[in-house]
Amino acid sequence: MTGGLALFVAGPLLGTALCFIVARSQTAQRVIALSVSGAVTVASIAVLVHVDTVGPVTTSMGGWPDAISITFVADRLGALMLVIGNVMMFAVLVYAIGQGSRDERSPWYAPAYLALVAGVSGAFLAGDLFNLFVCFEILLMASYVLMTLEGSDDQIRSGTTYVVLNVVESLVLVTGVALVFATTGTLSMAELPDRLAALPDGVALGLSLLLLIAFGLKAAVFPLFSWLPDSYPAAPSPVSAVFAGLLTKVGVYAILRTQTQWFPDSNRTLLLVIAAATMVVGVLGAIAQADIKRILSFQIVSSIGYMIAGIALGGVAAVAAVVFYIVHHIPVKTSLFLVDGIVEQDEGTSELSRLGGLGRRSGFLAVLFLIPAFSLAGIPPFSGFIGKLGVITVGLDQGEWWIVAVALVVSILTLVSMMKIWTGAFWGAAPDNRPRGVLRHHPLMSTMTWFVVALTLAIVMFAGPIYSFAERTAADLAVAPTATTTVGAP
Amino acid sequence: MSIAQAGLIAVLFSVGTFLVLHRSLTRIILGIGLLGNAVNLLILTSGSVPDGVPILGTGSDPADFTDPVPQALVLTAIVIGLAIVAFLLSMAYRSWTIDGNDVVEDDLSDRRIAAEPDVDEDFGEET
Amino acid sequence: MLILLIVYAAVAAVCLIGHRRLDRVAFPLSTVPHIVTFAWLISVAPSVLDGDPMVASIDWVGQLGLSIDLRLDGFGLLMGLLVTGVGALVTVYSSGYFSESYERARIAGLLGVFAAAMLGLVWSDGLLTLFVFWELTSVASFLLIGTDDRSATARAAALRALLVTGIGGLSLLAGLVLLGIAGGTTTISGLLAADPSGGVVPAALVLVLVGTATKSAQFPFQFWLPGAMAAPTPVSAYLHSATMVKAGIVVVARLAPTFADVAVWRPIIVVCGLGSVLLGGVRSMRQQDAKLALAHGTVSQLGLIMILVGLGTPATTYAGVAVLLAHALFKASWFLAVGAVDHATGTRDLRRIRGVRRFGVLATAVVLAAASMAAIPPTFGFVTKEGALEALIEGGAGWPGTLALVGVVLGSLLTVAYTIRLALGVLGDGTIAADAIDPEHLHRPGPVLVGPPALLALLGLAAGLAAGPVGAWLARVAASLDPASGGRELYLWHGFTPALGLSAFALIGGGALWWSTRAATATTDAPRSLSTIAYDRGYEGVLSGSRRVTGVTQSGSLPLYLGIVLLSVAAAAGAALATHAGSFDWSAVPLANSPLEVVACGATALSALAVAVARQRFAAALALGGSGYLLALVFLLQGAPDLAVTQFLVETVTIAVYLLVLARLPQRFSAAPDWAPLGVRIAVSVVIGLSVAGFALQASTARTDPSVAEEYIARSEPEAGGRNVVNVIIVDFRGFDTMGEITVLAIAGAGVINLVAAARREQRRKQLLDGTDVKDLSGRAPEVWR
Amino acid sequence: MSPRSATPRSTILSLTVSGLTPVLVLVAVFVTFRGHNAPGGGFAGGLIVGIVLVLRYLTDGTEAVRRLPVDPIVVIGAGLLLAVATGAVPLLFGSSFLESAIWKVNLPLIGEVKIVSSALFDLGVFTLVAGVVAAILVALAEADNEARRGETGDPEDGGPLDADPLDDDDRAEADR
Repeated sequence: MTGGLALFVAGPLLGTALCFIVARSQTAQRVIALSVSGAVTVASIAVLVHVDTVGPVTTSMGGWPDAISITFVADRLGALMLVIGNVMMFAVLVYAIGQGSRDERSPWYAPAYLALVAGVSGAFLAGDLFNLFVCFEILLMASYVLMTLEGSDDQIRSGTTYVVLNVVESLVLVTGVALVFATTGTLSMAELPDRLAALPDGVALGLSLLLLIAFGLKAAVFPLFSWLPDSYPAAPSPVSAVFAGLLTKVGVYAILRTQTQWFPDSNRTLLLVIAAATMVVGVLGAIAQADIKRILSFQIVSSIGYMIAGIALGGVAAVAAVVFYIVHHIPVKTSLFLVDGIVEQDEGTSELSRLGGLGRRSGFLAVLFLIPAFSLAGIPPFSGFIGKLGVITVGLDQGEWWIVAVALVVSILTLVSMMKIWTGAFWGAAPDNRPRGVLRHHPLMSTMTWFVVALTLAIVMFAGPIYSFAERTAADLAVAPTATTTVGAP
Repeated sequence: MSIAQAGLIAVLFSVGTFLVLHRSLTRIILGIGLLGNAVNLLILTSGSVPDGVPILGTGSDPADFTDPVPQALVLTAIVIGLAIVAFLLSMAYRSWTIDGNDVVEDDLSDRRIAAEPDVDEDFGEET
Repeated sequence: MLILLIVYAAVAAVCLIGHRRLDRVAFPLSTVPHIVTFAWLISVAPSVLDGDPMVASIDWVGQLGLSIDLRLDGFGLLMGLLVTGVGALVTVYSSGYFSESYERARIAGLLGVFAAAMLGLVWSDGLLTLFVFWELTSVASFLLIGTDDRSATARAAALRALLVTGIGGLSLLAGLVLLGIAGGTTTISGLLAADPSGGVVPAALVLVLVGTATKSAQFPFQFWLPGAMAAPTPVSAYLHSATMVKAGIVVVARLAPTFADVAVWRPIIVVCGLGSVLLGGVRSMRQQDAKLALAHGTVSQLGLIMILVGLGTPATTYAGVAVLLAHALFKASWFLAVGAVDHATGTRDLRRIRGVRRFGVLATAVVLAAASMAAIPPTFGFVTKEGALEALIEGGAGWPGTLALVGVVLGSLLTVAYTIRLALGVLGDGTIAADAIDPEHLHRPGPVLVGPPALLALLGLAAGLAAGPVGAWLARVAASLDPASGGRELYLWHGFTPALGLSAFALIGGGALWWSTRAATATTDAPRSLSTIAYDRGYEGVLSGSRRVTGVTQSGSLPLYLGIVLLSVAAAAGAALATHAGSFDWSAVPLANSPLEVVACGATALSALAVAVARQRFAAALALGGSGYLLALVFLLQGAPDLAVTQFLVETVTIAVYLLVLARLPQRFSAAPDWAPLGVRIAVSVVIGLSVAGFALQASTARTDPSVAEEYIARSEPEAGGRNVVNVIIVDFRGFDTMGEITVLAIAGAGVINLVAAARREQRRKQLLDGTDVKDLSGRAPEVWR
Repeated sequence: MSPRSATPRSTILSLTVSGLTPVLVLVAVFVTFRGHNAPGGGFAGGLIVGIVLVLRYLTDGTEAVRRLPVDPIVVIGAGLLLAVATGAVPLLFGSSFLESAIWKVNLPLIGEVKIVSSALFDLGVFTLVAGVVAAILVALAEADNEARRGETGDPEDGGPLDADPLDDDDRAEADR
């Protein structure tokens, strides 16, 4: 197991290299992509089991001592994110093959997708701050290419916003990383908590805020979120599904690590305000839209607010709720975008004014939409309810009434926005009189959507064990990763 | 970091920011190039002080080496910067082939909503 | 118990999945779980009523106090019998009601889901279990109201019901969580035993009451219920009269005996309850649609029940349970009868219905149900109304109780009036509308449509006649809510009491009211209620408000987004500078490391400025390149020859790419409106540049620990075999970074190729469109593409 | 500076550049391997090859880069493969990812030479960087060609990067 973690990045990168070499054969690319992604997914599950039963795994690149080498660390949080991320990316990969859109048939789809897999996996495992930045760059560059794969007018316009803002984010991030090194002399994330704690207040504050801006932009928090709803809808559905489910969570993951472990208790009020604003602005944006993808994109922003609220509240209980919320939100959001992909495949649009009556035509699709939609709105017994309950219970426990009130109001507004899709696309009559039969789509698409929705239901079924896992994860985070640390539970 | 270097960082950052806040994609890319240079300089100068070149066997004492780590980081950052600029330039090129310029326009849906806040085209169904 | 719920869910799932294939058998199939459960409830009734509740529990998320805790006590038994009994009748009725044009399997499945959720709700003991089932019933109700989804009215009504009950649900959730925290428990029984007080309890109770008021359609949230009548009639009969709307009452009934004495409780109950009683009664008088009139009547009746169970004295609790049963019997009967009438005549408009009298059984059912609703002896409605008045007269609830008594009498009077109007409208032939239906062309409703309402109406009569035994049985039920309610009785006749006087007054007054208003109420439709208007305004406000807010927050303008991000950075750096300014030692910072450095830095800066002022693309690109080359010099001075070499080479390649791309673009920059005046843009840029550089300067002096580089230098040659430490770091110590970095480069290369190719593809497409010779386009014949 | 305006080309310059090409590539390889002990390295080496290609492009026009002996995309893939594989091979022997090995080899005439496995990694970097620059140039050259073809109506077969020719969707779209 010692060297194994590197393969979560190296494996997909080997696949990327091979995909370049066989760029002319789409079949070969598909085989490579599927086998690599599948293998990595299976391996990630093995890592998760190992980490939970035996303990964290650390891999040092090059066999150098931990302090001077780049390390990959799989603790519970990292391993958990690794598993969910890879499962989602595999499911979407299969779905995209079923969809067979022009994007997926591009010779650059497979290599970029595998690079995305590598980048996401690396970001969850990185134990070195600069390496985290590099992994971010891999996943970002892959996402730029995926986002503009077709090179259409829409994609270029939205893609420009996406690329330019994320490039600026990268610059902010690398500035933050550089200054962390300048002040502490190390990049090892295991050593950082102690060394950062020794810094003068002003410097530590500046560093924490710089990292918060960089990761916050990635996670799309207020006021740095605006790029997301403008750019995701232009990407092809499978691409936006994976972006929506995963990429923002990479940012949330980084915020979770940095704010709880490196700068504990320092930005509570700021984070709470950001969380509330993110929730509200996101959900209002969702209500204002008239296109499925745009509604869903704004909804991402709103959900991020919940997670930030949990991070801000702090403490094991709140962080456990956040971890659970992330776990639930990734498949839920992904499945909603996959449903949208099926709709678009058949109808050629995701604008509500040009949709209607889908519920009568496909009861299955209606169920596939309703389950994650109610889940997102936090309607019990679906998974979103449990995460929401966790956050508001902590909020009430800590006496932060206003954030709980905001969270509750936002969840009803979430319901409004999701029902806007439901009443607009699934209910009612179709606006034109084209012949209507069964919804046309590739069986792989519905199969994978079922798979992801089933996953969210499994989260409901096994919420107890998952929640206790989340609590163990939160407890790990509360105690900084080095054994020598003196930082106690916040 | 000396005052001179800090001043250069400030200039590069300011000019880069100024350029980035334009609507012409080419200007934005130029700005990103300058910002990238500024950040590279920042990485190098904030993490090390000028001293012996960190190459063994060239005469200077290893104890007097300037810190090689920021140099390695900047090397990586430079390459990533090259990749990003190349990609952005191809976007500018593509943008030009679409509509004959490289102006980054505002998002249309957003503008529509901002322009007509009271009109909701397909959800005004009320009894 | 759990098994039964699972059976329900399984049957519902079968119906939903089987869909078209099960269309014919769906309703008969879904009757089965109702009957089984009903029988099981009867069989366990004796032991449960003896005060031996059955419990079942599954742990779900124990950490949050979230588990499925069920507890079947007397009250749960009564509600369970109602849910399953009425449920069985409604499904039987439905199999005759729904024609093939409905998606019967879907409706049956949803009804099954609802029934399971409702049973879970009435049996739940866990605070959160209650909420889970509560929301499930809302969802099922939403989907059922929207059965006719092609009607905009139905969609809006469904959404309204969902949102109103959803808002209430969240309020309930907050209240329950707070109560759970206050009582240190996760179950209702535990909470009642703990009886927490003070602190957050009043606030929590208000939140709970808001929740119950929305669900049970209580003033001021009553307005969603009439809209819900867009649902098919059997659904309305089941959800919106007999069962779901009782959910709020269930919660109030369980909490009232313990919490009624908290100061906020009774005033809220009485104000909401009386508001509903009177408003519902008045509005019912103005409806021309029989179903809508019934719906408003339901609001009114629910208000009465809410008051009774909410006052929380042993007497009112007992009376409340009794009225609840009576109401379920006669109101479900009424709804089903109206459905049958609708089926027979094709209309529910009271002004148009004629000829129902010829269907004897149906007419009898209507009369019996009406009698029970208007509390005419000897029906069960009368018996329970008497009991309610008795209990209110008995007092014990302070001024709210007295107020309630007055209101209830007035409400009864209204009830009598609208019942007469409704019954005559359905049965009578005194129609005045020009488009009244022709009594000769009626479809005779089959036994499946007539049987269930008749049976329910008969039960209402029988229970009235058997007031003694039924009353005694109900006392055992009520004892599970409040032990002091046990042992109470119901009487068909108990002498000339004040209650009897009030009943008589209500009957006579109601009759008079109907007589005096019969002309007015026969013509005009009721206007929208204030609450409806408020809701609509609010809803529209949310829609337009969200567009306004989004118009501001989501400008769609890249420069603005970038400005926000960069200003945030400046704010972060500025905050750090401000915090740290006092302790920063400026003397530790050298002006420059060498004179040459000043020159190099200055030249680089000038070249950078040239980029900003350049008007032509080429000039700007060259100036950028110049700045980059000069920066290489700065790197060299810092002791970084590797960097200098790389920077030099990268800059060269970059310029080449720039020039190759720019060669295609127009020479000058495209003109576009700026987002702000030049001065502002410069000021913003300078602020950002200064703050970042200032913070970097500060941070560069804050090193606390030695750099990791010492290790690298020491190990470079002996262990990694290289003398150039920087190179050893990038290919060995930190080779993993380099691997990532070249990946970025490779993918970027792919992206460039792709975008350039996309431009070419488009060019070819254009050529195709222009009719350029297709065959020669890529040297292949067109057939190859097929 | 525009490549389009580079015709007619200066023959002398063209000959000089094409004659120097092998030399410059050798220099690039040297810079790559020297990097472990002195300034340089795979990245710098790869860029030098790239600059050589740029020069060829400027002097000889698009033909020079369109007639490359190998598909640059394959070169990119090979470079990445080499770099990652160098890292992964030690795993097979139970060592860590990217763990380097040092072999000392006695070569006749030259004497003892130290071969470091990380040099292979650097070679991968070199290959990839050269490939990327080449690929970008080829793509732009193709576009250039296409534009000219559009002007003159001179049909020509797709170049080495024509991995995604016009597909059915494009055709359908054009038919609309």
